[in-house]
Amino acid sequence: MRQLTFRDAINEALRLEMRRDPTVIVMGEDVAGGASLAHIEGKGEESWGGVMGVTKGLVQEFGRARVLDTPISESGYIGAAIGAAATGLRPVAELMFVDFFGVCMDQIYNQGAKLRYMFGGKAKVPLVIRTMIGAGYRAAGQHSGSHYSVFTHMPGLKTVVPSTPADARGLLRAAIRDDDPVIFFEHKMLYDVEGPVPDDDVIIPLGKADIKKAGDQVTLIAIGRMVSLALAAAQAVEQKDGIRVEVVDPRTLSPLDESTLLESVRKTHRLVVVDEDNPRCSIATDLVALVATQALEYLDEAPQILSAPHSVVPFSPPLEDLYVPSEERIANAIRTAMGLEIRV
Amino acid sequence: MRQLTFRDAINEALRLEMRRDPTVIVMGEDVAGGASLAHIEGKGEESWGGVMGVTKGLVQEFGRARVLDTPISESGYIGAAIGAAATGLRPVAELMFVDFFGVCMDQIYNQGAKLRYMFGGKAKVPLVIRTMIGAGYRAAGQHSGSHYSVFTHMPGLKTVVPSTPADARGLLRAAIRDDDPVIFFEHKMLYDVEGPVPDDDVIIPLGKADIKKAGDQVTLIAIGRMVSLALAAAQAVEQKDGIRVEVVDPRTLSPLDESTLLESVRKTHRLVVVDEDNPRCSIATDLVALVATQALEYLDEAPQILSAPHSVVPFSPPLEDLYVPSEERIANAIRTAMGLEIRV
Amino acid sequence: MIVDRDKLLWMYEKMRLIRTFEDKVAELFAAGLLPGFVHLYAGEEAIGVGIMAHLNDQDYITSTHRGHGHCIAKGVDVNAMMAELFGKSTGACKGKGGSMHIADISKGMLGANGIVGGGGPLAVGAGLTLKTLGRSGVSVCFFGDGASEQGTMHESMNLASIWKLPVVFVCENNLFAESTPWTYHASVKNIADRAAAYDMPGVLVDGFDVFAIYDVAGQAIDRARQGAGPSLIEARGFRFYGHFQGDPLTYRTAEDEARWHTHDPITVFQTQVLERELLTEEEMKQVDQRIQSQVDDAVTFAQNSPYPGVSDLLTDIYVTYS
Amino acid sequence: MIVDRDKLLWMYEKMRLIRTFEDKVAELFAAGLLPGFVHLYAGEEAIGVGIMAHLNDQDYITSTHRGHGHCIAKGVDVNAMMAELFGKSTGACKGKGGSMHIADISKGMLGANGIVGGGGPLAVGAGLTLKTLGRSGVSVCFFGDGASEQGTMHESMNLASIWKLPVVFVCENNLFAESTPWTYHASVKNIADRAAAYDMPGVLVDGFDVFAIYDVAGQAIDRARQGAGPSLIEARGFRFYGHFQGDPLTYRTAEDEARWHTHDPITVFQTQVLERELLTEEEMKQVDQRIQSQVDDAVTFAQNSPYPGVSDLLTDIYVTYS
Ligand SMILES: Cc1ncc(C[n+]2csc(CCOP(=O)(O)OP(=O)(O)O)c2C)c(N)n1
Ligand SMILES: Cc1ncc(C[n+]2csc(CCOP(=O)(O)OP(=O)(O)O)c2C)c(N)n1
Ligand SMILES: [Mg+2]
Ligand SMILES: [Mg+2]
Repeated sequence: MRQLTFRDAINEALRLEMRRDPTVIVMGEDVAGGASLAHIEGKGEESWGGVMGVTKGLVQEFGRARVLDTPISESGYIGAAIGAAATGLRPVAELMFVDFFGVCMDQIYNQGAKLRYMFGGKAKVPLVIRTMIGAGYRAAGQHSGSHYSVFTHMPGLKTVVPSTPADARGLLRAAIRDDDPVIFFEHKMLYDVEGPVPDDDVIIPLGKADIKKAGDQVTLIAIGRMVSLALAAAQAVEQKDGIRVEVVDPRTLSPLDESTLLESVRKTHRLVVVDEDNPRCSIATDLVALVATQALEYLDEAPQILSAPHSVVPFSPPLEDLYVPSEERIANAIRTAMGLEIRV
Repeated sequence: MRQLTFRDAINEALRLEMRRDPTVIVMGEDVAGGASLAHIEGKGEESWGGVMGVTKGLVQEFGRARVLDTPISESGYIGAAIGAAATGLRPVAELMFVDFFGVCMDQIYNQGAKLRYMFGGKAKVPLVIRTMIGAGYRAAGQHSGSHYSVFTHMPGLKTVVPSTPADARGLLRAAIRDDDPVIFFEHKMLYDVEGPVPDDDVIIPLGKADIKKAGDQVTLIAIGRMVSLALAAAQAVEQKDGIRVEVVDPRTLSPLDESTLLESVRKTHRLVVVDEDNPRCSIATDLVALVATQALEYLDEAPQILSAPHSVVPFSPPLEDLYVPSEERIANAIRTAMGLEIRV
Repeated sequence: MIVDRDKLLWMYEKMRLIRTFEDKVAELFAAGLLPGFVHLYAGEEAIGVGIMAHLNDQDYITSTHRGHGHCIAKGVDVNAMMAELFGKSTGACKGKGGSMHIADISKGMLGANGIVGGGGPLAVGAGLTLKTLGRSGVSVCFFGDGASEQGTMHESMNLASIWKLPVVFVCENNLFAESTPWTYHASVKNIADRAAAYDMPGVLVDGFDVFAIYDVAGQAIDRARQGAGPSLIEARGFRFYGHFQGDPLTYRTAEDEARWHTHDPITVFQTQVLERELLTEEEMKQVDQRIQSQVDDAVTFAQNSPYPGVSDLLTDIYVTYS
Repeated sequence: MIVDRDKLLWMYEKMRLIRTFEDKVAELFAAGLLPGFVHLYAGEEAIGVGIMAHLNDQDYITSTHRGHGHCIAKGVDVNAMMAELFGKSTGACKGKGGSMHIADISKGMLGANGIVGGGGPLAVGAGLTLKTLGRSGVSVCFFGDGASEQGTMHESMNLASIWKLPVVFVCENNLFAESTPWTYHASVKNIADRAAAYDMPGVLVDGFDVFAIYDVAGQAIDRARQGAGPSLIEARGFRFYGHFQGDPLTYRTAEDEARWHTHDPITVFQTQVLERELLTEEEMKQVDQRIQSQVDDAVTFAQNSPYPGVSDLLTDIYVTYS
C-alpha cells in the first residue's frame, strides 16, 4: 500500500470531499495563504496552506471562493461557518491551535452544538472544525494543549482524534459527510508521520473504535499520538514480560464506541488508559468511569490512568518531556495494572 | 443562629471583604445597575445589583470606583480583572451565566490560569469569578448549564460550588483572600434558599469537603444544588429502606479533597455520585475514576453516576424536570448501589 | 418613499400583531401562566417591520433574546410561537427552545439568541452561503446597543466587509442594555458611526418611524443584493416593558418613561397614514380586531396543546447518533 | 521634539540591542540550538523603543507573540531572556515560558502573549489598577495589525475609553498577519481610524522613525497620565524576518522585500543623528561593540545554565496548593 504522511492524508481527504461536493468549503487563517490575490491566482505560486501546510494547494485547485483565508477573528469566522452550515454549505473551518478555543467557544458550543436541539430538530449544522493539538513541539503553554475532553463534554458535538494517516483520511471524510458538528483533532507531532493509506474510497464511520493490537491480558486504551507510543510499549512488555496487551484506539470520543471498549475489558479484566490531555474531568476519567460503572465485576486490578499532569505545558524541553506520557511510563503502567512490581 | 438566604450570604461576604481590603473591587454587567451615575450616587435609589440582585447595595456603600458596571464585553472586562489582579487589585468579576464562558474563556484559562506557571512563578492572579449555574429556572438551552467540569479540567484554576448559604459565605471569603484565580459557581435555584449562617468571621478553607450527613453503608457525593436533594433522598431511604447514607459535599472541586472522599468510600464500600453537569468528561466521572483507581478493592458494588443527560437543557418544564436529577431518582440510585431491586 | 397599500396594510398588521402578542405575553406572564422569563419587543415594532418589509423567505435574519417581533415580522407562525412560550410540543421548536430560541429556518429566521452578540457571526455565515451559492438573498443581523460592545460584532462587521457579503447589520438601540444606559457602555456618539471602522455605510434612523426605517433599509438591502457589501443601520428606539418581564425598572426615571411613551411606533404610523389619507381608521380597527382574535386563538391553541413526551428529552441532539 | 543626549544614546543602544539579539536568535535557531519557534522583532525596533523611551518601571506594557523587542526596551534582563529561549532555569520564567511568554512584572512587563489580541484586556486591567489605586503610571498595549481584527481589541478600546483609563494602544502594523496581508484582513484604510469608534485620538506614524514615534507616543502618554483617557497609535512598519523563523516567505514578493529593506529603523536613526550632529559614528560603534559582547555573553550565560529540575514541572501552577 502507498505511504502517506498524516498531513498529506488530511490534505487528500479535503481534496476528495471538495471534488465530490461543491458545497464543501475550507476556511481559516492562512489556509490559502498568499500575499495578494494576484499572487496565488493564475500565477501558480505555492500557497502557505496553513501554518503547518496541511491545506497546501487547495486554493490552486478550488479557488478563493472555496478556500477562504480569514482574519484573526475566530469567533467571527467559526461562527460564520456555523451560520453557513445551517443554510446550505458544509464548511471545514480550521482553528489553528485548539488552545485558541477560548476565543470562539461560544459559537462552537452555544450556537453550533445547540441549534438543532433548541430548534426542536429543525436545523442541522454539517460543520467540521479541524484543530491542532498536543505537546512535544516546544510550543509552550498556549500552543500545546489537547483539551478534547472539553469538547467531548459538550452535548451536540462529535469529537474525533485520529492516530494514523489512514484513520485521519477515512475519519475526516466521514466527518465532512456527517450532518452534525464534528471537531477533528490533529496532533501536531503526527503531521510528518508516514503510514500506509489505501488509495480507495474508504470512509471510516464515526463512533467505531479500532483494536490496533489484539491481546487478552490487559486493555490499553490510547488516544491520538499516544496510540503509537502505546503500541511500542505493548510490544516492549510483551517481549520483556510476556504480557499480552490489547491496544484499543477509540478514534471517536463522542459518540464513544462503548461496547468495543467494554468488551475488551470484559475479556482482559484489566485497564490502562493513556492520554495526553490534563487529568481532571477528562476523557481518561470518563473511560475509567465507564468501565467502573458498567463492568466493575470484571476488573481484577485497579485501572490505571497515565495522563498529562494537572499542569500547564512547560516550554523547557526536559520538563515538556516529563509532561507527556512516554513509552517507558506506559510500559510501567501496564506492569502495574498486571500487579507486577516496577523497578525504578 | 440567624437565617440568611444564599443571595444575602454572598452579598454579605462581598461586603465584609470589601470593607476589610480596599483592593477588593466588584465588576460585571449591571452589578451596580442604575441608569445614570446621578441616579445612584447621592440619591440613594436602589441599585439593581445584578440580574439576580446579589450585589444589591454594594455601590451605595463602596461607590462606583469599586463597583463597576461593565459593557457586555466579557473578554474585555474579565481579562481586565485578570490584568488588574496581576498588578495589585483583588477583583471579583461576575460572569452573569456560566453558559457565557465561551465568549471569554481564553482570558480565563489562557491568561488568568496560566500566567503564574508560564512566568515561572513570578506572577499571581488573585481573582474571583462569580458565575451562575444550573437548570430548573425554565431558562432554556443557553442559560441553564453547569459546566464546572470544564473549569475543573483546567490547571491553574480553582473551582468552588457551594451548596448552602453558610458555605457560600465562608467559601467566597476564602476565595477572595486566595492568591489564585477561583471560579465560584452559584446555583440560581439556591438564591432564595434560606439557611443558618454564623454571624462571625468564619472563613471556610478551599479544598475541604464537608460531610453533610454521616452514614456507613453508602457514600453519596453530591455537588451544589444536588446536596439538598441528596440529603432528602438519604433521609427517605433511611426511613423506608433503613440504608445509612453518608452525604459528602466536596464544595471545592479543584483542589479536590481526595482524602475525605476516599476515606468515606473505604468506610462504606459503596459510591453514588449525583451531579447536575453533563456526564461526559465530567466531575462525576472524575470522582468515580478517583475511587476506581485509588480504592477499587474497597468497592462492593459498581459505583453509580446520576447526572444530567448528554443533552442540551430543554425549555419545556416537564422535559427540564426530567433533565435534572430528582430526589426520587437519587433514592433509587442509592438503592441500586446497595444491590436492591428498584420497583418502577 | 412610496409604499403601496398592500405593504401599508402589511406593515400595520405586523406591528399590531407584535404589539398585541407582546401585551398578551406580558399578561400571561404576570398571571404566572408562562414559565421562565421573556424579553418583550413592544415599542420597537417599527424596526423589525420596516426592515422585514423588504425581505422574503429566501432572505435570512438572525435575532436576539428579544426576538418575538423579528419572528412575527419574518412570518413565523404565531400559534407555533405561543405554543413555544408555553413549552408545548406544537411549539416552533417543539417546546425545547422557549422564548429565547424561537426559529424557523424555512422562513429564513435563524433563531432568537440567548447570547448577546451571538447572531453576528451566524448572519455573516448566511451571507457567505448566499454569496458562495450565487443566491440572490440578503442576510440581516439584528443586535442591541449592548451587543455592539461585544467582540463578535466587531469581527462580524469586519468579515462581512472584507468578503463583501450581502449582510445588513441593524443595531436596535433602545438606550439600555438591561439596566445599563448606552451612554455609559458605549464610547461612541452614534453606534452608526462605527460603520466607518469597517468601510461600510452607516446611518442613524428614528426607531419609531417605520417609513424612515423602510427607507434606509431599502437602500442597505439593495446595496447588499447588488453585491456591494454590508451596511450598518442604527435605529434609535425604546422598549416599553422592562428588560425582562417583571424587571423592577429602578434604573429608569419617571421622566424617561413619560418622554418615551409618547413615542409609540404604532401611533406614529397611524398619524402619518391618516394625515396622508392612505388608510382609514376603520380599516385599521378591522385589522386590530382580526389580530386580537388571532392572538387569542394562539393562546387557546397553545393551552390546548400537549407537552412534549419523555422520549423528546434525548432526541434532536444529533442528526445521527453514531 | 528635543531629545537629550542620554535618551538618544539610550534609544540607539536599545534598538541595537534588539537587533543584535534578534539576529543572534535567528542564527542560533537556524543552527538548531533553540527549541520550538521564535517570532523576531527585527525591523520594528523604532516602535518599541520610541514608546518605551517615555516609560519607567511603574508603567505597564502588554506584548504579543513577537515580544523580544518590547521586553528589551522595557528593561528585561537580556541574560534572563536568552536563557529563557534555551529553556534554562535561569530564564526570565525559569524556562517554563519560552519565547512567547517572557515577562518581568517587576519591570512592568506583563508578558509576551501567545494569544493574538490576548494582551488588550490585560492592559486595560493594569490601567484599572493604576486608576483605582491612584497611581500615576500608564499602561501600554502593543498589538499587531492582525490582532486588530480580534474582538478583544474592540472590547478593550471601548472599556478603556468609557472608564477613561490611562492606556495607550499601539498597533504595530507590519503589513502581514502571518501570510495574510493586512489589506486583505482589515476593512479600514488606516487602523488608526478605528480610534473614532471609541472616541479617542488615533494617529498613524512611520514605524521606522523612532523620533516620530517618540513624538506621538509622548502626546498619548501625557494624555493618559493626565487622566484624559486612552489613545490609539498605528505605527506602520515591517518585520525583516518571516512570521516565525524558518517561514518560507512564499507570500512576499521580491519587490516587497527590496522595498522594505531600504527602510531600516537603525539606519534611519543613524542618518538623522549624524546629519544633525547629535551623535558621532564613533559613539555608535562603541555601542555596537558593547552590545555585541552583551549578547554573546547572554548566549554563554544561557548555554552554561542548567535546565530546570524534575520537581519544577509541578510547581507554580498555584500559589497555594490546597
Ligand atoms: C454574552 C452575554 N452576556 C450577557 C448576557 C445577559 N444579557 C442578556 S440581554 C442583555 C442586555 C442586552 O442589551 P442590548 O444588546 O442592548 O439588547 P436589549 O435587551 O436592549 O434589546 C444582557 C447583558 C447574555 N445573554 N449574553
Ligand atoms: C487567537 C489566536 N489566533 C491565531 C493565532 C496564530 N497566530 C499567531 S501570530 C499570528 C499573526 C499575528 O499577526 P499580527 O497581529 O499582525 O502580528 P505580527 O505577527 O505581524 O507581529 C497568528 C494568526 C494566535 N496565536 N492566537
Ligand atoms: Mg438595548
Ligand atoms: Mg502583523
